[in-house]
Amino acid sequence: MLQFVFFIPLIVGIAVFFLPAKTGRLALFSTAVIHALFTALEWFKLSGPLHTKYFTNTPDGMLVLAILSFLFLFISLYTVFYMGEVEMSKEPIFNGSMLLFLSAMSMVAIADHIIMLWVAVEATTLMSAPLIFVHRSKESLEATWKYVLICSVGIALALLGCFFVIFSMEMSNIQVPISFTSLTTVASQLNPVWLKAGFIFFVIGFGTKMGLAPMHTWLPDAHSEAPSPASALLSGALLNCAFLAVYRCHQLMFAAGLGEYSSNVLIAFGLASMLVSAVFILNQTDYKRMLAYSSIENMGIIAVGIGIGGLAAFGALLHMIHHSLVKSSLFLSTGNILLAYGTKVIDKTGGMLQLIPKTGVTFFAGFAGISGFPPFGLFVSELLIILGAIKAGRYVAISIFIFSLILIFAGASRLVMQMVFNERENNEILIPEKWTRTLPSILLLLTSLALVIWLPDSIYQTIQNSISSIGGTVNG
Amino acid sequence: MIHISDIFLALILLSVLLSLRSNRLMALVKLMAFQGIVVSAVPLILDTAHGITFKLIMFFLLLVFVKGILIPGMMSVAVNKVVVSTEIEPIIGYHASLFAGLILIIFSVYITNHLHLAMAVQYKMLLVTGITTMGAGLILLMARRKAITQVIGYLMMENGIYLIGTALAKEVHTQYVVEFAVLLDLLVAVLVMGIVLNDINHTFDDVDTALLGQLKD
Amino acid sequence: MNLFFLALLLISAGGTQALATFRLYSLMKVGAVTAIIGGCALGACNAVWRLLQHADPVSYSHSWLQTFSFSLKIDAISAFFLVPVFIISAVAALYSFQYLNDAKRGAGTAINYFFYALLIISMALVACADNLITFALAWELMSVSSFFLVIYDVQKKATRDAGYIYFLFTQAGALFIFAGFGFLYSHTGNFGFEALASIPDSAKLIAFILILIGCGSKAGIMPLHIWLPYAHPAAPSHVSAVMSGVMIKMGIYGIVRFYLLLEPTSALFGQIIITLGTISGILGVVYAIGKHDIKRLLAYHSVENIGIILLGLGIGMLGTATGNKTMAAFGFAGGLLHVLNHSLFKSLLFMGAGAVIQQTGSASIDQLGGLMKKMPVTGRSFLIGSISISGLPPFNGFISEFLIYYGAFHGLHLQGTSFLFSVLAIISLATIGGLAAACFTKVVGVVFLGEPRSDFAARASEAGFFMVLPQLLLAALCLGIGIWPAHFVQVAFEASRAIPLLANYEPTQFMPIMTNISRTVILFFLLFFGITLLRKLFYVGKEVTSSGTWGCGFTQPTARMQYTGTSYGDSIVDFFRPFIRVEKKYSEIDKIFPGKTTYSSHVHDSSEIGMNTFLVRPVLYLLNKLRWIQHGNIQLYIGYIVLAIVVMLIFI
Amino acid sequence: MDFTFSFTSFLSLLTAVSLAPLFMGVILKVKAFFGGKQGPPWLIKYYTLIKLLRKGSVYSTSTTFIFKLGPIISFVTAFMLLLFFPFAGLPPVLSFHGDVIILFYLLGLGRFFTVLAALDTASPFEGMGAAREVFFSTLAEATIFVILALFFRLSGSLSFAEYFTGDQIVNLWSQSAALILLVLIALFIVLLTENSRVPVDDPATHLELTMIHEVMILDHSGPDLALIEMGAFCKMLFYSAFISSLLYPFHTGSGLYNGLIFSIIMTLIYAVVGLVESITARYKMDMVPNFILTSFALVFFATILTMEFVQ
Repeated sequence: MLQFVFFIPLIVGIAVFFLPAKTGRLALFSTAVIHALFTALEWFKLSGPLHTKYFTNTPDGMLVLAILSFLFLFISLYTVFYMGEVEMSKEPIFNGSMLLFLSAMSMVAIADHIIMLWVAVEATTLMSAPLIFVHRSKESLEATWKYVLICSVGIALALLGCFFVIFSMEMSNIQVPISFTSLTTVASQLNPVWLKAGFIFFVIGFGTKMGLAPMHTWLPDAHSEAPSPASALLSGALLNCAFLAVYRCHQLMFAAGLGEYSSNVLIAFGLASMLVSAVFILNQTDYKRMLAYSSIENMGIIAVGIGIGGLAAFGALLHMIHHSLVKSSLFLSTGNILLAYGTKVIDKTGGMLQLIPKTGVTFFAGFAGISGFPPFGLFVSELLIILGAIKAGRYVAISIFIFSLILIFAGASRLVMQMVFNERENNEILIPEKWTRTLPSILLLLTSLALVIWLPDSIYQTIQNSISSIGGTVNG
Repeated sequence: MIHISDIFLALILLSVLLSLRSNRLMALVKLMAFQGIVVSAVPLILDTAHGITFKLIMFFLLLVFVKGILIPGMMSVAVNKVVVSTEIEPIIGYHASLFAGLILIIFSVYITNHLHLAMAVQYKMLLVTGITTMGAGLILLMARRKAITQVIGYLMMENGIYLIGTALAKEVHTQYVVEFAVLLDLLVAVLVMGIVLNDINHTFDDVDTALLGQLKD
Repeated sequence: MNLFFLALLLISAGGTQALATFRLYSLMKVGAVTAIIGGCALGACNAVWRLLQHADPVSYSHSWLQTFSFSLKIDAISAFFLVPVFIISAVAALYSFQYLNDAKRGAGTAINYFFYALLIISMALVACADNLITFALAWELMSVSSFFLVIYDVQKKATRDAGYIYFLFTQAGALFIFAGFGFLYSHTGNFGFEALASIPDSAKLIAFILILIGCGSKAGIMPLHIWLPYAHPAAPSHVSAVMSGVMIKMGIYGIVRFYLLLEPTSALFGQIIITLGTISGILGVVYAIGKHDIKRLLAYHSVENIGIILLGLGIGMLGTATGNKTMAAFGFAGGLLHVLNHSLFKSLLFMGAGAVIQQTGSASIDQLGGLMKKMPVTGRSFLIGSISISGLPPFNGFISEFLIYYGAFHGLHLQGTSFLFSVLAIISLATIGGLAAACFTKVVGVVFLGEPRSDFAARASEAGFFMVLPQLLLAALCLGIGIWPAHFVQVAFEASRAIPLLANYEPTQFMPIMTNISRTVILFFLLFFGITLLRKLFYVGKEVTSSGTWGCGFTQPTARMQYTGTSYGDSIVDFFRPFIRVEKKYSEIDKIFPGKTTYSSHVHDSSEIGMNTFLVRPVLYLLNKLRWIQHGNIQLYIGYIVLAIVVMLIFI
Repeated sequence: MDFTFSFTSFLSLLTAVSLAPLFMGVILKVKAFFGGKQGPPWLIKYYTLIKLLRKGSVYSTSTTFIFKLGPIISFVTAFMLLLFFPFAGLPPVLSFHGDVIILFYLLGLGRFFTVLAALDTASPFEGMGAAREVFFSTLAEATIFVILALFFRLSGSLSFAEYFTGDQIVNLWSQSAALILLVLIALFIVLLTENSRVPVDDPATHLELTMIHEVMILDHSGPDLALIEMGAFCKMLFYSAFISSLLYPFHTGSGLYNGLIFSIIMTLIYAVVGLVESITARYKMDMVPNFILTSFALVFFATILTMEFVQ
């Protein structure tokens, strides 16, 4: 039952390769709907708690899966209309790869066996590669090459991490299935040194995928060169999956009583990512790269929040949800901007408020959301992380945190204001905006807004359950 | 007494060192094929504990097919399609790389002894080999300019990690589904890289990564 | 509480209906303005009633996001701050009815009204917030809505830059406030306001300073005021009236509120506040004297008046710390009353400035002149506003300054540093008073008196009825508070009752002094009318002729020979040279018959220059040095990964 | 506000005000004496006032109602000051705790309107005078308030009545004589500044470029000018009365006796002013601020000293 969430997209995806483009689009959207249905089944435990040798439905996994499925619904909708505008030579490949990508990510979300998780993450890299170089331009090829090679190398190291973790079990002669759930039960007996080593390779390996500095180097290229729907998926869903992998190992470390160590590691990487993104956002010239760096920043924020734990952990998972919603909405808007202006250079854009008002408003609203203004959710999560950090006594960390937040805001707001408000000398645009292409991003923003006004208890409970294992709590 | 596996490991080390100093792409690919076969043979030699099962044999054959024949085959095709100088063009010279490889061996011996692991001597030897292979793979990744060389470096690193895994995590080898999945991933990875390389070659008329430095800030 | 929510509902209705009906321009304006004024009137009445009745605090709480609660509470001080919020917003809305009259910008105007309503609501929520989360939420809403109000004229580059600077400061400030909240939360363990008084002193100090930085950047305390002189000229005048009159007071509210909650005992708080007040007050007014753009000048005066308010609060805090009840009571009463007063006359002045700019099309005072004849009503109300802001009797500005003086004088009994700080407060108040008078004689004299210095100034005419009426209302309020201050002072004092020291302090000293003051003022008026009558009598049957001004022997005077604002303020600005940078450009006269000569002077803001040279540029320089990280070479990228592993394995 | 409707208080006030022009005459006489001239008659200022009151007026076409408001307000404010001042130790007509603050601010109001009236004429010279006036008087105001702070420190009182007729009076002949001496010097400087006498300003000069107060009232004429003059007399009277009350404690003996001594001291002060005018030249304009700042420094020093004195 549980496996359907990746079986179905897998099969349909392979089929789409050989179907004509129009049917492919239809299949894409319908699969998204079906996937959403199955996710809902899992979410509300209608299919009962399932636990196979390789897969299980943990709360954090279900959270990531739910976000993924929800995003994919809107992104596929957008893709359908987006494809109507651009002529893409290998469209079936694009649609098919979207579905395969979905299947791989769903697999990550539900994987429980350590190496199966590794396999799934590696699979996401390979399945998403065609999405990036579908245009076959020089830049997209270079981006793909870097993406595939760097991520493969990193993830190969993560495999080493898996072996270390397994070895830490074998050293203390325990025989349990090599799955996180079963390892967590015996965590206290695992050999700490090898577990630490394993965690390091986990963080660096999957951190490469998650975009933690200094392993982030592929991310700006890939996210900026991919077609906008793909970028939205990469930024909104894939990063969460990579984060999930790291988070699983972090939970294991906590169970083994090494939480202190792993927290420090996460905080260090998180702050590094925030600073790096601040450096490159400050005078960025390409708006998709700007958003990509902002993704790095937000992954850093999440890592810091999880590392700090307590209230901040709650904030971090909230941040994950809202960041996925807002950021994918922003990337979808960039799709319209790219269609309208035909360039990714900020100086060549401008006057969105006059030329493409709907997109302009959506884009600016998304920016306000991503920089932590109410009524969007990142306001709450960032506030919680700051409060939690100071309660945990991490003063140095939080000062760096705030410092880089200010820098990033200074950089990004200048660029976004320039894009939205500046007047442009020539007022003709290539492809005008359409409601069909602005609606998905607006809906995503509205979802984030709604989740601020009213957070469903089930989501709240899920977050509670998933952070309880790392000592995270909402009160005190 | 000398264990039979030591011969295999020595062969692997030899292939590593050779690959570090070889200056022809084709030679490198052949080395990879050789290394792939030897590496996939290692569990067969070491797993005397479980005894030679049918599954083990089958899996051995599969490994040999993929690592020894399929992947090198694809690589050689790629090399032949890429009609440019088969010179490797190192960033760090051959002798320097070779020297680095030697230092790497010493380093990994030091590490292995430093860990004070309670395991049979041939496993320790295996660990040394694995670390060396992985390190050599990384060196190839960082010190060579041709994109194909980097793929080979990646494969060598993969081999190294596989060896380390064999040395440490015996548990894995009883789960052929997982092993197969990993193998599949490797295969697809090389396939994708091959396709990208092909397109790069079409677009840039070369696979020199120096051309792949346009995206930056 | 229901009345309060009803008021907010009305206001929001006004905003939303503006968005809905933006195609029907005048209908939209009528609807929005009436709804907003109605809501504000309701809210103001409610707040005033609560103050006069000494009503017990009412609170409202609603669970939010499962764990938090969105809770409000209207006590005396909240109500006191609500009064200016609602009054000024209503008056400014009335003003905007004729000020925004560009039917082509229907959507823009609608958005302006929407965010205007949002700004009012968020300010009201800030004033009533009863826990950290609610305060932060309302604060951020206030920031974002005011940002959109500032960039109304978004097609102008200056406006966009102003908006950017404001956005930056407000967000950075908010982050500092959040950090301060973190310190509070880390000691109390919940988001409520209740337990804050019990946290350790060191935490109190750190949290207060962080909140002070955050709120100070909103209030425009001197080193953090940089956004004000940009944002106020850029914004439409009714918006600058509200922002300068009320919104920056929310920063003051934050400082007061958290001071009251923390109940600190150390005198350090008061000393910090007095020092900041001195800096903001004196330098603010000096910069104002140096400025030629009328709205920028008024913006700097906001900085100055924030300084006066801080002096009052600082005196109050010092009194509280030293147990000097008179000092505490008068200091706080003065500071809080000045909040109200400043909101009245500053928005009055901004409206006058807006009318002048709209009628003449120029904001540079050195090009205006003689407008008192062209715009009689605006001119007279502006004159009243100027006297009030200079803190001169018989207007309201004097009352609050008097209270602060009184408190400061009674602080002279103290020993040691507290005594010195009281003296400092007195001296700076005196200096500020004199300089403010200097500055506003300059503004009134150069803009409204004398001869027009340009033809567009000569062609100006009085602004429309709905732009004049609000000014008259505010002018009347200024005079009223100046003549009958007793009740206002009483109310202002009641707001500071939350301090334990003053909990059972009977303000017996207030009433007689206030009645004395109002008697003196009335006496002044009697004498004034008497003398006027006498003068009339002396002129009976005498010939009164009129001719040109005597040119002191020069026979060809022109309007361009008049003393300009620049030359008027020059000597004062020069006097403050070390703290203020003046850049003068003029062509030397070298020939016997000099050709065309030019002169231009510009006053640079030292703190802006300082922030640029010591903070912004170094940081940017360092960060740019790091840009090689992402330089495109894949081998290097893999090197990073290896490096990371090595480092991590070393620190295992 | 305690309102003492005692005949003597009113009498003292009226005599003082009516004598103010005569005292101004003293200055002229002293200057004439040092100039080796006979000088104008003692009552010259009275003649001037009467002459002005007889005349009509010419108003500049540039001016507005403010121009007419200036003289009235400047006179009213200056006169109100005297209502609160205890002459010769007699209780003033009006007084309350804290009246000094409002009184000095009323002076500020008067200055505000004088300056505006000057700017109203659109004459560059008057603008120049106005600019100087506001600048210098701002500095003087700081000095005044430090003096008030010092007095409060010494006597805990905040009104003229308390200073000079209260139980703990501020006076040269007390234990804090040293401080009062400093105050006296400072106050004399302030007197010269506020009444625009030499060396700050020269009322007798004929070059508008060098004037401060005189140039501001160039366009006023007739009764308006008379009001301004009268206001100036009141102001001068107030400051010198202030100084004299510091010089001698008028709370002994009979009122007549006090009044005699008081008028003698007043004459002396005016004479000293005349003396200063005769033997010193007026400063360059950019020297004036330093001159006033000296007074500020003196009283500030005195105030700091009290930290040891009063415990």
